Amino acid sequence: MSGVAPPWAVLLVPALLIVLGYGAAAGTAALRARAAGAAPVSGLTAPARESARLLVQRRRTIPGTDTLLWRLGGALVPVAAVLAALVIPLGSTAVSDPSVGVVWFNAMEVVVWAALWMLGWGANSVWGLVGGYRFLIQGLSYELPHMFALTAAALGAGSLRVGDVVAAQEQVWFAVLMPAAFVVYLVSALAMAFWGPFGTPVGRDLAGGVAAELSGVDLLVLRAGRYVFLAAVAAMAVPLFLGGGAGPLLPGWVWTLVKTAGVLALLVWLGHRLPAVRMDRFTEVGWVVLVPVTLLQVLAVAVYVLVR
Amino acid sequence: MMLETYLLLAAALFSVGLFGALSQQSVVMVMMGLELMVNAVIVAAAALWLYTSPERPDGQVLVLVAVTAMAVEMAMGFAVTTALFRARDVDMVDMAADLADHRGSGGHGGHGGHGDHGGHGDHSGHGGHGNPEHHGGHEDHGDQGDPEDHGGHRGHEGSGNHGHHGDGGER
Amino acid sequence: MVGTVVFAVCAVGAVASGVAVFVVDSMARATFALLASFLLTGVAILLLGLSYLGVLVILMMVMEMMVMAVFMIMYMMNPAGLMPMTMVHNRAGSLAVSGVVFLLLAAGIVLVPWPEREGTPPPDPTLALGEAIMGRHMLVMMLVGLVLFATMVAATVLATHRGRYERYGDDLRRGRPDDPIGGGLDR
Amino acid sequence: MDLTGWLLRRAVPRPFVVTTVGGTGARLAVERIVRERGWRRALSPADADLLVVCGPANADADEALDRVWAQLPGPRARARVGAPEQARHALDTARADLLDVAAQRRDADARDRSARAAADPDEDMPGGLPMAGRGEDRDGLTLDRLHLSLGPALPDWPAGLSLRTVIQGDVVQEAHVSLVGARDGAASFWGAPDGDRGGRSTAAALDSAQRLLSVAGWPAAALSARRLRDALLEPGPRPGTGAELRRWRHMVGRSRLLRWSLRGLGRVGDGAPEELRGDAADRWARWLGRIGTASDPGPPGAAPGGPDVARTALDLLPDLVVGQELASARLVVASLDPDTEAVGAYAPEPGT
Repeated sequence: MSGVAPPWAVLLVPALLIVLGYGAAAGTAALRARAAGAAPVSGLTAPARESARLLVQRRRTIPGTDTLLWRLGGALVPVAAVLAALVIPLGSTAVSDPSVGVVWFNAMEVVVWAALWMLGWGANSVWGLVGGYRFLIQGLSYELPHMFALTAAALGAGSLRVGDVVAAQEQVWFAVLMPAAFVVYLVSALAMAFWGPFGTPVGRDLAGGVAAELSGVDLLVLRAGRYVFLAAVAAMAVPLFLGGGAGPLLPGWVWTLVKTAGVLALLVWLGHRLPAVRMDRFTEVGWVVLVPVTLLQVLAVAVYVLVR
Repeated sequence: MMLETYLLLAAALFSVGLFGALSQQSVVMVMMGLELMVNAVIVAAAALWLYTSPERPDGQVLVLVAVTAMAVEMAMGFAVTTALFRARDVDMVDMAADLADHRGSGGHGGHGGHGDHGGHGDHSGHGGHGNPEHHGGHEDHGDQGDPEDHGGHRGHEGSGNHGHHGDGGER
Repeated sequence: MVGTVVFAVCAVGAVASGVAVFVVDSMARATFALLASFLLTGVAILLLGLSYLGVLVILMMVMEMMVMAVFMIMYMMNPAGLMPMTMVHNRAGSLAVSGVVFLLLAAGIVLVPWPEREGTPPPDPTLALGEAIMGRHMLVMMLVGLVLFATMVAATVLATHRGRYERYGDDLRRGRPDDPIGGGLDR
Repeated sequence: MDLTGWLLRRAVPRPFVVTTVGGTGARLAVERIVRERGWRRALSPADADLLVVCGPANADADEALDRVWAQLPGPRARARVGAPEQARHALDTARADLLDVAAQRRDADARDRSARAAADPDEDMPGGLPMAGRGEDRDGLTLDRLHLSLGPALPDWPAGLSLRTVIQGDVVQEAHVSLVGARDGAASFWGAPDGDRGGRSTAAALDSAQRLLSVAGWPAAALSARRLRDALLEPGPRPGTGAELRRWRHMVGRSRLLRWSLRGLGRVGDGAPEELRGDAADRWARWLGRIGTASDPGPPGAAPGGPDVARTALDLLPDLVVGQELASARLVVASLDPDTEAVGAYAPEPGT
């Protein structure tokens, strides 16, 4: 089922992620333009024009910054996204399909914790520091349910290899088989990309949070990195829960892209329709509701695997 | 030959960790030293497993146990630090030595531990320019710094430095 | 050979960043130096073919170090290292002890005649590990689970100064807990 | 060709909009133009390239604004909009300044030179910053305390309000309220006589609602609220606005997530004026009610609270935010939304 792509495909991954991320940014801008009473079409060029502005803007030097950690933190976000995406198969081939692909994805996605905290700390500003703390508590709230959701998918396939997870969904998609895990995955996807309702680490009430002191290219890298990361977590939902490249008529890689775009559109729409979730309230929900729900989901999947 | 190299790496990590655990005064830094030592155990166990008896899974199980030990060590370490800090305002191993009952307990608690050492540097920074200048605050609000703040020199952490902030963009 | 080069870089980098932990002034940088050391040893473990354990080390250490960073900031004086200072005691003695330990270990490593490898590595070490802890070594898994659970409870008890009597009143009759900041479920 | 100029011309400017006391009318005009041109308001000075000051000048506010100005990274331009009519021209001029590449280069060089000249290492205060002290906190850990001044130049914040806080982590431990640049005898924009079919009262509620929605992290709904507010303030007939208003109200009123976020925040007792009673969710529901009654062409809604309500809100504010996290504190302020223009010169009661 799964194969390994030629080496040049390593370059294809960031390119695809950037295209998908640009699409998400443009979609967000289009929804915004509609809410403002303008033509949604104007949203299509908005991310490019915003990038132009940030490219011209000067970087800032602030007294007392930890420049090393500050700059490193910003760069880590897109890097983590690309590394995480290496195990996602496009159709039936992935750049790499290690035997522990699911764990690899999880490990790379956690790197964003470090990235955001470095950004918030390095800028030497209260807003940034509070934003960094917020993302840590957000991480501690979503991470366990997220891990159990991944576990459920891996358990259903009996393997941590992403290719095997796709292969196990030939009969029925895991989104149907384990709906709770799928929903929790989508929630944690929003949370780990600190996007939409989980965007408080860079929230308006903190004057931009970890991004409060960023300008110019640094800000561009963070903003673009966030969309790229959102695209990567949306893409991972496809092999885990939506049958990978399986589908009629079209070739597998087209189906993967179509499904990814669909998940991404759903996430963008959710970000448009929901207010921010306050972390001091969500933490309790994460631990008291989501963890038991995902545990029960894992139990149900285990029973299903046994009786199948 | 690879086995020896891996074991040398483990020995080096272990020694560095040992140095940290022995020489550092802060509880948290001591824990960092301990973690490095456990890390060395992980490397050694993994290498020994692969190069001596890869058919038996014991090496891997040992690594798993070491990883668990690391997690447990950290969780308990921070819990103890928090409890100590709350009860005694102490975060240095020397100051907690009176737990062993051969030193008087006076003199160590209180704010001394922190005050002696030049304060929590960065925080100040955070307070310092996070905002006042940022979103336009008042320069003078430091003067209401509370009397509990030890050492007057940190009385007004939040105020200073409006002028510097942001005036130096670079190309 | 690529593997050897990668290992050499990782090994030197891991030790160097391990040293950096105790050299840099800034607590934030010390934490991230430690993280770098763990990540590089994680890669070294990956090179051994132990993919699950290697990735597990990377995953766990990132999370653990981020938690550690928070405690560093909370409890350390001068966390950003803006004011040069030292917080060590008995530096020379520690250096001597650890140096001697390293020499002893190194001598042992070089001199001990290590046994020849018996057998070949399993095709999937992750599977071997899983079968071991769910089969012959299940006792280990159960103990690990129990210890982790006990740790969670004990650490929480040690770290908090509020119990259920503070939250629900002396007779535990309060419907909603009296917390400084309530959770999202009012319980 | 000149790449910088080419990029600049394609870039959409991002204004950092600051309102001084007495500048509500100007702010509404600026926000309207910003929205119609598809610009977005900046979250922080670092993100902005235009500093737009709405309202009359006063010495206290100008000092704060100069500091904000120093934080714009550049290219940068500055605009002051004293009255609503000036908004369009002021923004056009500022945009033209922004596109003047030669002038921007001169500005950048001058700043670099003065930054180099000002650099003086200080042994006692790294980076020129004083150190943090410590204080009691609610968890008994005696952690570092930071001084953070919220306002007056903060997005989605009442004009001229300055909330000086002491925080530990992100928990507010102390708070003091003052008004920057407020003076007696200034007229409140929203308190002005309502000649046009209750539109102004609804618009006032919508303005408060959009601010709360922005702070609560729902930018899309806030943007729609601003659009509807602008439509209601237009003098002529406004076809279709009523239906849209009902749709908007239905959407935000249904959001359980928002009510869940607001519940229990900033609880005000029954002794206070009716507009302020209850928690943030109650106040939010009251605004929605006011918008709801006015969206039908019926009798004009009740006028928004006068000077007494705003003054009471300012008096209550410190007690309501102490012990809360920053996010909650900002929601509390937004849910009270004191009309600072109505208050006049304000000095907190002695002893608080």
